[in-house]
Amino acid sequence: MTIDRTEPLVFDKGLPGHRAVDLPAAGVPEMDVSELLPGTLLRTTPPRLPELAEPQVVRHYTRLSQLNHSVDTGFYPLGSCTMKYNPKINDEMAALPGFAELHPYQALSEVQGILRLMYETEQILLEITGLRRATLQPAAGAHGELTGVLMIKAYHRDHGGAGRDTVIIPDSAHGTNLASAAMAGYRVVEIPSSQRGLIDVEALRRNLSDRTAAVMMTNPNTLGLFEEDVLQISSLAHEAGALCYYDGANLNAIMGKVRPGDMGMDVVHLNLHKTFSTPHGGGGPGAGPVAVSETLSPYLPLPLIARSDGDGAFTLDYDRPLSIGRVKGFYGNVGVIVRAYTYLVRMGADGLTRAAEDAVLSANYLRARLRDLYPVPHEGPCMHEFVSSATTHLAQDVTARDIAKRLLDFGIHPPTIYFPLIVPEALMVEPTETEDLRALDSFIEAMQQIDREAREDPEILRTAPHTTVVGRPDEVEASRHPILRWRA
Amino acid sequence: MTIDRTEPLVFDKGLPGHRAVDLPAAGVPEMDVSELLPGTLLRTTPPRLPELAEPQVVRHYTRLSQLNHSVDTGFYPLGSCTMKYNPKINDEMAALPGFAELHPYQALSEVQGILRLMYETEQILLEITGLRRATLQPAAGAHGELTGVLMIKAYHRDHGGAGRDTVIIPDSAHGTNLASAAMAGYRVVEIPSSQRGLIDVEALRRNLSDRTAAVMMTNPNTLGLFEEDVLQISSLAHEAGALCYYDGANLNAIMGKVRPGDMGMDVVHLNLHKTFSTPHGGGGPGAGPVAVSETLSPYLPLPLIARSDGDGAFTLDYDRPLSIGRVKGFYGNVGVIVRAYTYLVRMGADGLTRAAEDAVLSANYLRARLRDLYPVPHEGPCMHEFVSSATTHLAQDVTARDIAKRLLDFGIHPPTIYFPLIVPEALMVEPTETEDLRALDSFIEAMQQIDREAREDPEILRTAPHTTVVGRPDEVEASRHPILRWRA
Amino acid sequence: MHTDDDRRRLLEAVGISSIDELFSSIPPALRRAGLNLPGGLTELETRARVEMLAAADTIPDSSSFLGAGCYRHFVPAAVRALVSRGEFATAYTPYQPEVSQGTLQHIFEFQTCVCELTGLEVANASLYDGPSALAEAAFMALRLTRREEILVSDGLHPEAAQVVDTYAAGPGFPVRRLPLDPQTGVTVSDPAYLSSAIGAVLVQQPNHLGVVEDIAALAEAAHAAGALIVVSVNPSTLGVLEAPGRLGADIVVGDVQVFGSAPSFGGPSAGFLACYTAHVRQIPGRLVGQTTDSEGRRCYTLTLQAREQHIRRAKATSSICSNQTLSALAATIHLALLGPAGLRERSEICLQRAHRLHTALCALPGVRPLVTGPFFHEFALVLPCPAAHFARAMRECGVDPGVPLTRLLLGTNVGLPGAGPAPGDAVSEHVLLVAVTEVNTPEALDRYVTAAREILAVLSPTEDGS
Amino acid sequence: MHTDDDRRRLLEAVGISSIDELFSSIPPALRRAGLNLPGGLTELETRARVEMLAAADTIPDSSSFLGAGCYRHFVPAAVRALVSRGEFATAYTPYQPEVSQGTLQHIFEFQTCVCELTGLEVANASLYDGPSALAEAAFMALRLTRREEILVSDGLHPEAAQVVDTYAAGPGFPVRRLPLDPQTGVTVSDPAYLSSAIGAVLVQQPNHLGVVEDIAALAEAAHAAGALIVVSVNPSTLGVLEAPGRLGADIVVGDVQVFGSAPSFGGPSAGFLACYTAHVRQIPGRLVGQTTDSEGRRCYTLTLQAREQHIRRAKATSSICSNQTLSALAATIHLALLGPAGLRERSEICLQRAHRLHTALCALPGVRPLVTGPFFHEFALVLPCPAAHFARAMRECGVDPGVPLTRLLLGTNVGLPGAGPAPGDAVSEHVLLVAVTEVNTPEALDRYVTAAREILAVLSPTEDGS
Ligand SMILES: Cc1ncc(COP(=O)(O)O)c(C=O)c1O
Ligand SMILES: Cc1ncc(COP(=O)(O)O)c(C=O)c1O
Repeated sequence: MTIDRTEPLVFDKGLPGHRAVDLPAAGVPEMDVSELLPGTLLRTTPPRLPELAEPQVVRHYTRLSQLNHSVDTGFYPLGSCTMKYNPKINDEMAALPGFAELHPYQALSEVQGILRLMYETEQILLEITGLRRATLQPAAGAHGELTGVLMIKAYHRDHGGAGRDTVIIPDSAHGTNLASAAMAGYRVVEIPSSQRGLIDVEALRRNLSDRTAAVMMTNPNTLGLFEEDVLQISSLAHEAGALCYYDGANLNAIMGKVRPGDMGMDVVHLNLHKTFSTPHGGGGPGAGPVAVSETLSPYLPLPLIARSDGDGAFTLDYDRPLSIGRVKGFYGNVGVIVRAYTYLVRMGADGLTRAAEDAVLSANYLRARLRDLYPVPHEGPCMHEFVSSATTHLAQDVTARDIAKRLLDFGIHPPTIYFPLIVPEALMVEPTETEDLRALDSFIEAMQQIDREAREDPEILRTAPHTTVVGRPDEVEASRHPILRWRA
Repeated sequence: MTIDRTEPLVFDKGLPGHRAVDLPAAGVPEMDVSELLPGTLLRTTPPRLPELAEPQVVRHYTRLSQLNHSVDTGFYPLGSCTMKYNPKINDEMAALPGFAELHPYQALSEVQGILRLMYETEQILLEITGLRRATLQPAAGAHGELTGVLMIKAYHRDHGGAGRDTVIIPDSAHGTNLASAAMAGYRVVEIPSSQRGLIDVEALRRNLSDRTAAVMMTNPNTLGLFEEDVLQISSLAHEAGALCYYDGANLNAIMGKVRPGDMGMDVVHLNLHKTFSTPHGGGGPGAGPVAVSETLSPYLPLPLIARSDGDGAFTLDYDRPLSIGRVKGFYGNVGVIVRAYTYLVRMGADGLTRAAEDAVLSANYLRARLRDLYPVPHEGPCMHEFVSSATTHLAQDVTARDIAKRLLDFGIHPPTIYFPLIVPEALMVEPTETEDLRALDSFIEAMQQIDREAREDPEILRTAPHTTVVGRPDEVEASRHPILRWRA
Repeated sequence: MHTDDDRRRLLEAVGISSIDELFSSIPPALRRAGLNLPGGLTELETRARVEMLAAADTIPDSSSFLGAGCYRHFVPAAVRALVSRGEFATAYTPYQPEVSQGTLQHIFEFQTCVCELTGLEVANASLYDGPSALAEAAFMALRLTRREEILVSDGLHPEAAQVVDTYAAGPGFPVRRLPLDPQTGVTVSDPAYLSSAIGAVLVQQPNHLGVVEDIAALAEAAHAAGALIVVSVNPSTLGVLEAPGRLGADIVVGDVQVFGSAPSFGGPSAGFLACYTAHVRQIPGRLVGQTTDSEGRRCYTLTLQAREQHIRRAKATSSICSNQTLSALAATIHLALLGPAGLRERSEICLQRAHRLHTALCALPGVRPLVTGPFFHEFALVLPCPAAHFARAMRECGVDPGVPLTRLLLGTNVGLPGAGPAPGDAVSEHVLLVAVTEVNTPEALDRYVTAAREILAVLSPTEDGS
Repeated sequence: MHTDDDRRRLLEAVGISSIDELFSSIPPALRRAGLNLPGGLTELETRARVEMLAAADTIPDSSSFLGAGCYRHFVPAAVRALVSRGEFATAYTPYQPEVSQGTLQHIFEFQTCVCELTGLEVANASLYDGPSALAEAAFMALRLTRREEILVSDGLHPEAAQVVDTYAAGPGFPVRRLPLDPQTGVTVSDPAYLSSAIGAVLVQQPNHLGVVEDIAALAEAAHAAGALIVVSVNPSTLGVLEAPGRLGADIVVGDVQVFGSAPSFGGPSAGFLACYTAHVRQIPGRLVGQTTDSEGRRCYTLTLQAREQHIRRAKATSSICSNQTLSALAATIHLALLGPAGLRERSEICLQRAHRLHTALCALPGVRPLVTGPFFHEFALVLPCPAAHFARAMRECGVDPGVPLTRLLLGTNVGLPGAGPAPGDAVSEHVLLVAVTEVNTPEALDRYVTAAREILAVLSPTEDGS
């Protein structure tokens, strides 16, 4: 007996006149709104917002929540996303009224605690990255990229590089790298990866010129491989007058092992929501702090958090004439930063290093146990993730997508599929260090069973998933006739 | 494709050596434990507690939670239980460190806030019940009953009634009434209900004697009917030298409409977890305050919260020589009381009255719309709940249990079944005031469909539920060969 | 609640025209036109009002050394995050097992944890709290032994002893007292106290003076006299102390406040009760059992309900219905987070710090231990001045030094070891109970000692009452 | 993380003997032996450390009148209870719709709420915040008009204007300024500013001085010049103010911090962007669409992804990937709790109280409104003394009276209406921005006025700089 477990839209659950929030009277002598505001500015038809009492709202969103897979309910080996567990203490700390209730324009003397927290977060991130100065302002990784590239642009403008109009990016890169460079007004040149899955140093050399503003790279790259030639790459770029941008999305692999600053990187963004255990929220909020070398620090966004020499008080430094300005209101996603800080001080030096080690160990374990069934096109060892190719299953007319959908029936979130673009039928697996051996082994068993099914009963894969609330939404229809909002 | 959505036991999910809680070092010069405690007292084998890290614990209990029906996920018309919605603000207030962190033996000067809250809660409950003095100490309704009956016993001891060894209780009563009286050392006499479903006054009169210590009653009673003869009943009892106990579990029906004190009741317990919106917690904690008339107030448990005449400070009064003593450590389930207080001040006079009205209105609505299909053996109007009898469906070999199980497939919690005992195939429905018209109508539709199914396809009912994580656990086996704990 | 429009629709369907008609069965003389209470508040105003009350309280910190039956332990954030989930908090008693597996399974896990901790075979789903569990256990032991008298150790927390007295007064079970050895503070195991009428011997581990009892000796004495022994144990100690079940205890009770419940001015938490399988049909309260469903899947259900009030009514083993499930869940989760190693480690921190503080305080002039028996993480000191005075002065220095024994004795007739019932006597006025847990940092211990030294220097010369 | 035992098992399966081998692809010269950071802390210690920092901050109360782009509104407890559910918080972007219907549906509901509020046809799933949404909207308008210049009103929040400047500096889009009328504080709608190069006109409603703009007039002027108009609106006002979409706005952006996000020192919250269906393929960021699944059930999925970076890469409409989903959820829930009536009522309380306070303050000697245009719940006053001095003195009386305009101007080159770019000029030093919401009780307004009267009596004679 199948039953429809979907939930109606909140708009369809209301009853006219119902509401959940009761508000006090204004409590002052009231004037007619039309005396306070010109009639032409007043709203004619009220917005059709939902009309429900609190019990119905709570029930609706509680039920909706149950329709999600999440780290709190199951394994989530989504490559490139570092879906590690988010400790509950982080959320409690972010909710402390001494942080959550602070207004961004309170007098600095009233916000010394949060400023110190932000300052210390920066210091820790600088040690981890091996760079000199940081901003916490960007709201996500891609926002950090844009910030970084804008700084590179400002730097070249001031150093006779106005003609540098190109950014070189490997073809294995995440889409945000290219999009961020383009948004900052750069032409993007993609260079192909080598057979080994690494940046092709010769191709890089060929493309570097006095038009090159920067080389953007991810290390370990999106194949989960460490770019062994990184020092040569950064030297080549610098020799050509270009700067090096480091996409820190994969930092989880290398904490305590190697630092982007030491690799010759000039600017790095971090994803606090990946490496530093802040929840992804179904797609944010995250935070994308940017750390830079001495060269780029004058260009960091305004304001920076500084510490007075005299009384040690924390201040906001706006006196930075070369700054690119701002990329966001106020000072960043502070609630996210509090969570990351909590994680950082709790983990400490050893904890962070151990996290990297275990993340890499678990990835190599899965890779070793699965590679016979799901070949890994590039040599190992991998770092925190690896990319298999499901091309062998194409013979049974089974795609990476089918495998992914079938995994849903096991209560496991599939790996990232079809990314990086350079691996056909890619399955990108990142277990993270917070999954225990049982979780890893269950995943292996599921993948083994799926491989068997591909050979014995491929239809079960092509029609998967079979146990979810809905199955294979019609995406073609969705984009051909977009319905992007409820209508009465 | 069916899949097993059950969750393994936490004990079966562990891995040796894993743990979630890290603790600081003692930080003092440490001595060998065997120097501090005699060797014979030391543990030989450690308890086999689960061994998991935090992510695995969180995942386990998050998944378990999803296996529950709850007010936050669906309609819960469980008669006699008043499964009303529990506003989220209540929980936030109970979690305030100014309440949650308080130790019960702090100096009274440090706990004036919570004492005032408890004092004011008592005052409000006294206004609602029409009685004179209250204790918040009992932890649940049945605990309140025991407390009340012990006070009755002490009263009679002091007033020449040591020979009164009997408590009279109607046969419609909740089991706790009889059990509490018995626990306090009383003999219980059950009297039958009248045709109308009310206390049979003649039967009561016949049973009252100088051996009667008390009459216990619930009003509205468990059939959802108001005991119209209540004044006569209390007079008869009092004339016979007995006291009147009022089970306040059904108070939700009458707030602002009528008061137990005015009905002649000497002692009343309330279920804060029913009427006053504190969450049931899967079976507690609740709270069962007891309010009494002047006659019984000297017997209330120790200590009482009092207010000094002088400075208005709140104190704990232990100087009550006639007190029955204590029924619980400290002062009651304070965290529950904070929630109820929050509810009480938020609802205020009008809100509470309106809650009673809407609870009764909704029950009558369901009764009116369903009685053709599910006959209600007793005349109306009902109060906050009503009892149908599913005997008509027995012809199709469909029982109240089958109907209940089938309701689960609709995402609705069934009514209370087979209670009160005096109605065969009882279905006891209590919608509460927090369910809106949509919820009521969905219930009606489900019940109508079930009635159709009973006639057209009764097998679907007899084998229900069909969509739950498990179906019809084997209870006979469970009690024949009890397995009450996990074993490795 | 309904809007006025909805009300009209409902009234129409019912076939009446006013709300008042719904209440027509209430005799007119009794009917009231509302409540004499203030009007309602908005959520915003409610919050302001309740927060104002909370702000009037003083929140204890790492310098608070209060215990005496309620202990401030560190509770991991995960406990709160999980226990507050609506599906746990807003469910009822799991009467419909198909949609209550969450609650049923966590209770089953709780029962297992209690068995593992206590060394016994069966445990129930929870009782109201430790003291009421003790009273229920006493009744259970009397049913099992078919005797009528209860013998309670003077080492019971005075409030727990009071609860036993109150419960026993109902059926009129006589309650006798078993004294503590005045020297050691350990309950005497003298057979002279064990008449053949005694069915239940009640003892607390550690006792209310913090002293670790010799359960084996007491059990032997009780069993020799044909009585059952009930041990009320602080389960927090059971990572280090031997399981009472392995020392001869017949029934073990206690309170799981120490696992995951905020102190919350004393409640809610949950009581537990464990015993041997042979006695399972006399257990009060709910039990969850494992079984299989119609398709053979392992699942859980309430079981052996024939003991309970809703089936057995006046013959039930107890009147308890709602218990303390959510607090039991907090305990289960906290224990799952601690694991055996964490539990042991936590006990050892408490133990080490308590002994350290004890040594330092006993070295202060005029301070001596009340008794010499071994203690766990709580101890009783005799001060050279009234404990309440000392505590008041210490609080002004930011240290809440412990519970003056007199506070526990309020309204009781329990006295000091060997001294008999004497709540107002001179010695007890000078006794302070000091509890130490992992939240009391080493720095807080130092602050305690420093402040105590200064304060005693001032208080004792003039107010020394010993 | 793994135990040492587990590590050994894993290493064995990998076929290596040490963790170091895993990192062998890192050039030895780069390899490091750990981090130069303190050791880890336990959860207990972490909590103590972080709480110590929180305790160093001052928590605003009902006497705080700070606004200027971040508003303290009352957030019902249900918002926090729901948003914190692990299934929402710990999910990733809903790339697998079958197991992400929770997230997809609440985004779809968010998109609908934004359309309803703004009066436009499509809205995206969220952007980083209001200011970055404004910059994205400007870029979008330039793509749609194929023009290169942006005209920004001086009524934009100075930080928002800065974000636009920063974004525009990348591709080198010229940014021109549209002044405010010095008398009224309303943005001038003078066609002289609208050259044919201008593709986007950016205006804020209400503007950063609190003044309500004449959107219709600005839209008309923009459209006449072939430009699109982007309105950055405080959505909290849209229960009372006309939907910008109905006044001619082409793109409407803003920040939903006012619905359900704690101020949290300025973040996180979520930006939104709404426009006409005709422009949907130029929208930045994610979109959720409704569709049906293989069995015909209504469901939701990410759609029109060909605009996005993971498909279109360098040609995407924006580089945004992670957005601010959870903050958007908070807004959706808060709006569902408010409903249309609650939203309107909240606006009216703010409006009434703000006007009341404005009247009372302008009656104080030496205080005058900076501009005369109509305002909503925030207004700019010229004080007889520097606003920063006044604010400091007021805070000592327990009232945080508003944001000195100079604080907003830090690091900017935006000035006062009509006065051009002059962050350091004498008048702006005297300007205070005062915001009033439903959390500022009538009593707090009274306290404000009383304190201000006293303080101005002291401050103005000596420090009057006007
Ligand atoms: C390699 C890489 N770079 C950049 C990003 C973009 O980060 P964000 O989503 O925080 O903007 C991601 C996110 O998936 C990524 O995996
Ligand atoms: C009528 C009645 N009386 C007493 C009780 C017992 O209350 P509690 O479960 O709080 O002990 C109940 C609970 O179901 C009840 O319905």
